[in-house]
Amino acid sequence: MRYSLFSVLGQALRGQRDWTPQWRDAAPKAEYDVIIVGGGGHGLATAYYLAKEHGLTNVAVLEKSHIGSGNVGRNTTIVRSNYGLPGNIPFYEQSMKLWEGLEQDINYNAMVSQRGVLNLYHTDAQRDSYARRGNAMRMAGIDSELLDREGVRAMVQFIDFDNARFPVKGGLLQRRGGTVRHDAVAWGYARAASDRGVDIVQNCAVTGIRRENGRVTGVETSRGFIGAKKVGLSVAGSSSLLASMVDMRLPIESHVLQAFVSEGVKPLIDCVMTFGAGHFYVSQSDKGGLVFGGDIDGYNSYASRGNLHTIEDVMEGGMALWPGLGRLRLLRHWGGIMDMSMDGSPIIDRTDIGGLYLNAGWCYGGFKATPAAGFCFAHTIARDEPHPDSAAFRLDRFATGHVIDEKGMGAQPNLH
Amino acid sequence: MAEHATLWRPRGAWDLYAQAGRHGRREGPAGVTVTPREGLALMSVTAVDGAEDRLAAAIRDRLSLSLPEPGAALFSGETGLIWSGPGQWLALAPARGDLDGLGAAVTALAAVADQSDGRAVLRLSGPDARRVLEKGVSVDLHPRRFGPGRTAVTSVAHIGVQLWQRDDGPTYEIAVARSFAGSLWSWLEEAAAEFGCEMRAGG
Amino acid sequence: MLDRTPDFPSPVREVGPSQKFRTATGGLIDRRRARDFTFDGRTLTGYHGDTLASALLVNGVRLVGRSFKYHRPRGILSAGSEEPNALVELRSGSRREPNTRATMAELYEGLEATSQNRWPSLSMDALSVNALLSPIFAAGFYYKTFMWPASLWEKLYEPMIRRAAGLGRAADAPDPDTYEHAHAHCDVLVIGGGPAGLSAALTAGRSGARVILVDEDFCLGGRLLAERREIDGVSGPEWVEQAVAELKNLPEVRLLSRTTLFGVYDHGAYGAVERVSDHVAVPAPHAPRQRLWRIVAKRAVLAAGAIERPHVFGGNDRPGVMLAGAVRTYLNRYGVLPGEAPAVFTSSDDGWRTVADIAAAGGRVAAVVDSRLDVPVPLRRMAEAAGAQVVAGGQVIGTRGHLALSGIDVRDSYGSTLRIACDTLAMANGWNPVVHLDSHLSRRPVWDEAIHGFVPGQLPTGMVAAGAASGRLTLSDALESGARLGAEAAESCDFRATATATPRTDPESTAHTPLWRVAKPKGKAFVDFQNDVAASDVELAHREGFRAVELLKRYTTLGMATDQGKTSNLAGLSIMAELTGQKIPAVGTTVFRPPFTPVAIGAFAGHHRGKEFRATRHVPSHAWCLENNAQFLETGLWLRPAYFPRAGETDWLQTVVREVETVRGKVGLCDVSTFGKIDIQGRDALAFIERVCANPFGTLKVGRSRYALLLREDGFVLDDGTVSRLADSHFVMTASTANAARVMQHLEFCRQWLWPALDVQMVSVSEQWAQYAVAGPRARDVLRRIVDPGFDLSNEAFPFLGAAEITVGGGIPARLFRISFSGELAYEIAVPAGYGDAAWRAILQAGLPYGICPYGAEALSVMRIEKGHAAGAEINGQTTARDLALGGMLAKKKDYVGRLMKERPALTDPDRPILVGFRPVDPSQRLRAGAHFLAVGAEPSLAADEGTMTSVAYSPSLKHWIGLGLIRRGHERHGERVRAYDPVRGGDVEVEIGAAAFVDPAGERMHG
Amino acid sequence: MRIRCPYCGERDNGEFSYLGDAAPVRPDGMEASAEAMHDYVYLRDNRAGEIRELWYHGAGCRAWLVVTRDTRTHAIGEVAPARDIAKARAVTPAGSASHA
Repeated sequence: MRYSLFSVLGQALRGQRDWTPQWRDAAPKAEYDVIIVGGGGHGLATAYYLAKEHGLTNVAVLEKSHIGSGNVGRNTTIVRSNYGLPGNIPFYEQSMKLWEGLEQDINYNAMVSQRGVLNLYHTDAQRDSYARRGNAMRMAGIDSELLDREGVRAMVQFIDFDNARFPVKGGLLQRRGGTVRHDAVAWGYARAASDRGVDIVQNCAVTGIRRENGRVTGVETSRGFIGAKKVGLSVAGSSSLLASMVDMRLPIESHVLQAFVSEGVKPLIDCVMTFGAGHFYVSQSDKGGLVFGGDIDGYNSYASRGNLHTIEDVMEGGMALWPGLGRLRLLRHWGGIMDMSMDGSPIIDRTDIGGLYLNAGWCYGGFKATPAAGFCFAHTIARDEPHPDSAAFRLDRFATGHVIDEKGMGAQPNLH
Repeated sequence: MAEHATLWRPRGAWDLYAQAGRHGRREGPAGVTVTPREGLALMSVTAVDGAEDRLAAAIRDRLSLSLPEPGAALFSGETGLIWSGPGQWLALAPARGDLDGLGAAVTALAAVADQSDGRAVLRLSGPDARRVLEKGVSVDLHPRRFGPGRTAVTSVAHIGVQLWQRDDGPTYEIAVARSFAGSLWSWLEEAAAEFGCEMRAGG
Repeated sequence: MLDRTPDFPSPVREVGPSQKFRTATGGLIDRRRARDFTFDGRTLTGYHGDTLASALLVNGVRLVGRSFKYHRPRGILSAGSEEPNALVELRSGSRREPNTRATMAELYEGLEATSQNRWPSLSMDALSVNALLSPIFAAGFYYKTFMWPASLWEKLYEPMIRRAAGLGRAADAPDPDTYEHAHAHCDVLVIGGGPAGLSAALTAGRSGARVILVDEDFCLGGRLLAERREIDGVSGPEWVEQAVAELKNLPEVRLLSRTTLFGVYDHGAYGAVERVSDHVAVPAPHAPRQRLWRIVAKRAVLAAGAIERPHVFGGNDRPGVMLAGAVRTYLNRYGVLPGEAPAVFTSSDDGWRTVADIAAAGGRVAAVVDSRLDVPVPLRRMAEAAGAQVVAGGQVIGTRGHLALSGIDVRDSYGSTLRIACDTLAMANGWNPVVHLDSHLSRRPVWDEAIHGFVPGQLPTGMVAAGAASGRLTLSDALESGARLGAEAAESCDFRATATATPRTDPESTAHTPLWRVAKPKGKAFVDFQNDVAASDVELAHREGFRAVELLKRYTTLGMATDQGKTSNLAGLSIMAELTGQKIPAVGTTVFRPPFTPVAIGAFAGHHRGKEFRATRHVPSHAWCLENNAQFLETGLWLRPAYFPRAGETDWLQTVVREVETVRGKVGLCDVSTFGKIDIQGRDALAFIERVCANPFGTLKVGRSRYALLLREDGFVLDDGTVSRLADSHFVMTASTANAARVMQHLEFCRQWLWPALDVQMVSVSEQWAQYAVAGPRARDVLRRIVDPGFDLSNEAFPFLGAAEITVGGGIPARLFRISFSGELAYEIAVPAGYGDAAWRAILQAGLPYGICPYGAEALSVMRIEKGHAAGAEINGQTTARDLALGGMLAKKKDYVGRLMKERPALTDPDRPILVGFRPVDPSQRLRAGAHFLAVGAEPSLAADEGTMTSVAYSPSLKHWIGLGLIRRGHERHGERVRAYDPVRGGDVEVEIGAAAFVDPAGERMHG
Repeated sequence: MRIRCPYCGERDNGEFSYLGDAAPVRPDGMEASAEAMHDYVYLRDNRAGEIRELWYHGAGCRAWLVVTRDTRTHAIGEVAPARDIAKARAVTPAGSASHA
């Protein structure tokens, strides 16, 4: 049923009786043109754009659990396109543009909220490197503003300007950045893809990838073999495990990143704000909880939980920046498994195996990329060539040296 | 040169931060007594691979101490040898210059480097000394696990420290890189406040 | 049993006013100490030992808050930390604590509480109109609407939703209280101080094991304080008192009450928060508000008890509807009568205890509704004796009243509806073991058919569960399992422990037939009270395909409120199980995340806030700098003097220009102690340095220094510094201030892991030496007055890049290096850091005749830019040696870290930006770092981007701004003009490319 | 997480910094190929299960350690000084060199 004022009010009067499942919980068919492994945000978006942009509807999304059970439902909901390197800039801006039209496109309110993303700086050197990034954005036609201290004060009066260990000197602001209701992205894409004929197959774990003559022919799953002409892997933290099924080693490590939410309170902060002298970033959800995060725990992990040391580090950053947080309470913290790549940037590419495609290496930034990752991955699969916006995200860039290292930390995933 | 001689006096590592006198709770006896240990001779001793036995002999000759095992600190009077890492020790003596010649005594057996000015050292004693340290030190300081003659390299309030226990009073000594002295003191002053803290003049 | 920690001074007052519902005697409150408090501005009185909740109830206050979505009136459901409804703002101003559970807030004199999420007042809440619109506001409603037109989301819909959402208001100023951390280690950690926990602590503690017992309550005893029970002939509270007294006498037992064990982490690490001062108005002097404990335990006994389940029926959220166990807690522990006409709705035998307790207190019971048809005859007789109407096989289907309960609608076993007047309804629907903590390490609980609930599954290593937390719900089981498991835990830590004989307890029944939800309720039947999730929302989620438990939770927000679903998760699961025709465990379990109950963010941060967020490192000249009005800047943790303004100087640039001119014309002194200094010794020290540095060192002689370039293994530049050879096998390497720790770690990696066979001894001596640059044409003259006689400072004896161990001040060991960052004749002199202050003053005094001035990091930076030296802005982890125009020094005949990877095609592409100098074509124009280069006349675009300006300075030597930057093929383009485009600061300056070295490119000065 | 440093005893993981999988061995010397170096620097097995990994006890004794840890459960097995393991590794080629 299409969502409209009419249908919503109508159902209110009818006790919400006529709503039907938002997506078909399909049983797998014997064969598909394309199988997307991974029913997270990226996988569902890929399926949607395969159907919408490329007319491919004989498509299945295979999910080992239920859709949206991975990072799309565990992140801190931030979207932005404030990158500084040419390999990243057009891709994330494409993503931002897709966010801006998403709800009308898929008829689902994912609460895309362009409340602004403010990166604070604390030294002259940091200001200049933010300016460098802001200028790169402006040259690509993306909004960005360099604020001085007074400019920041006008936006966020409550942070510590006066007694801080690292006083705030200003910030880089992208007003078009903001937040999106994360779960709704998965649900909305699932519904829209399902409406276009895509099979969404839950509780279907891929256990092997079958090849013949250097080409994929399908996947072994917990629900039997499923044939496919093309297979796209979109499994975030599990990428290396899937790749190992075809004897591929990836420039990726899986790390745990924790996220945090406070008890709900009346509106406190209107934008997304990042601390430039510690690991802390924060926004407030529509429900009133402060959603915040910091650095990854720093060690390889497939257990979606972290340890106390990192939690304290994040809270210290929070208190240093915003001393009024002291009496607010942490409600919940959890961990997700991040596919940390060797240069901190993602991979959307073909592989050496015919018909096998890879979408991975998103580090802790995959959520904001969801629409463009789906869009570009769908293009790569359908056309068998990279989309211009994701052309830099090649798997062979580590061999050629075309690394995209925004932080300049080198081949050390836990430092990105 | 003579007119300059008066200028060349060393400055205590704690001078700028820790004022002598009572800090925190004023009522009753102080729970913690803190004494800055100024003017110590400190030297790091790093063994040459395979020369540990000969180094131990040379050290025994020079300092009358054997080489402590990991986690141990041995003292003979006020002169000590404190394990500080695999194959590495911190030699300590009460006065600057006391360890002069140690390098020559262990030539080819160990690399030595003067650290007399690199570390700022405090002595902590009093009935609540352990409770104060437990606020910052994550190592178990219970007498069953840590006592006189034990040392730990660890951190307090994000500051790297080396800690060792002198007696079961208990008396502890804590060494911190000199540039961090001010920050360590501000942690200590806050942690000790509820017990009352007596800061002695340097010694 | 009341806490014996000193109460904050307050007057002892015998009797307060009102307290209408207080029992005549009994309870664990101190009737001699009255406590005045305010709720929504109204002054009320309770006693010491009350919670805010018991004090409100005793004064007849039922309506405490408004619900999250529908703003329905809500009261007090529970008597513990599971409370979903009675959340208040406690205290005010900078100490305001929103969402505080009234059930956990200890009453103190002057306590100030305010209801939240209502406007203009609690009883007249405008947004209660939402309740009328509830047919629209079903689960997931937001996802289907507010899309037309799209532009109105941020402007209208979202601000409206945000204002309505949230609960309390956060404090409006920085938190004035302090927090601290503490570490504790033990053999046995006991979580929970009820009968099981106390028994465990006793047996473990008696063995001599180190025991820590934590309990979130301010009194130990758990449900023994709340029930009328006997143990070995004494009352529950008396037994607790004896146990606590014994535990307090065991030297290795630490009791932490008011302490919530909030998280279980890997390998026996636990987080707990102690509310040190929350029971007083303001923390005592020198006391923190809260203390965060990091506990490391070899074994843990989880004795956290169980939480009672509500029934799901129409209007079950009406103020006055309470958990039966809570009703007994208020009655027995706090001496609070459950209204004037209480009724009981039970599905278990223990619900009937409520009737017995009310009767014992002299109260009357209006009715008992038991959903089971077969009610034991003695229970029925007991209730009838208390005046109760008994309805067996009945169900409460709806409630009456507006802001408080006035009656219930009961469907009896024949299907008829009865109306019963009552002002309290006690619900008893069985108990859920507290399985939260054991699921923090991703362990899933398992279904136990005997108690119709989840019990711990495989527990984290070293943890066992005792008593109700393990699903053993009787008191005798709690005492037995606690004592046994406490003893076993101690035994496994090598102590000899014995579990004593289990004490005798009065008989009890756990018979229970759960009633997951009432059929055909009248009105909304709530599952999750706080988030306003009703049974109908679970049905809708089912209808729309959100059937997996995580999807159900996220779509409806079930279990996501501040109580984390402690009273609601199982009810939600059971309804989904019914709808999908599955058994409850087949639907799944939600993973409980830490913390167990919400923890103040300030407690996690502890000492580390404000200026103490991170340590501050001071340079050896810091005291002098403070005395002389130095302005500082941050580099990592270091506070470095940036410049030294003099009287009459009005802006920083004026000062910096004067400092640079003094160095270039006379002599200056700069504290460069912040550089890392690594002492490297050993037979293979030189071989080691060759492998970690990209430039050759084979020819470095004793007494000489050389520039050192370190790469990462991926071929990019890691850092640069110098290596000086002090003796044949003794070197000292410097690293930049920002990278010192990382370089040390890297070198240790190379020494220990890559090339362990090399004979190298390495130690940081960064802190041992104060190191000062003495730079300028008169530097040698100044140093002649500092260096002890006998050392020849002449250019011939100690040329550029010389290094020597010398003495100063009459025998103080020192090191002298002839290295120059400024491009002038310069030395760096290192003295033991204790003499750093003295040396600084001595050099300034010695330099007086030559016009010396101290200069800071800003002037140092200006001079290095004038000289074209790369620093942090250029060595940013994205640049290669070739990019920095240092390609020529790369060694060709040795292996070193980064050798191979730097040759990758993209890294040797001649089109890569390379370091050159820039000057404004119009010399009056200012340059800014961060600007991008564009061809003159080009439209700004990514494709047109040719590189970036990395560092800029006003050059006092050239009298205009200069810059360093990386631009494509820059070395081939000297003389060419490009734009330095800086739209974020409105800059667009035409600049000319030139050599990076602006001053003395031949380096004659520093060699002089 | 608690890591048993063979020198310092059990410490909180906050005292350590992490490098990653200890399996890749640096291709040393002038003969090493760029391809082998690429694999060493960039490619990882990233196994879900027990792996041997490098940790640095930076806030303690400054020893590099090889920690055997399960990436699914965080359970830690053996912890050994990296230098000892590296020396044993170095002995293998040296052993063959002893014939020369």
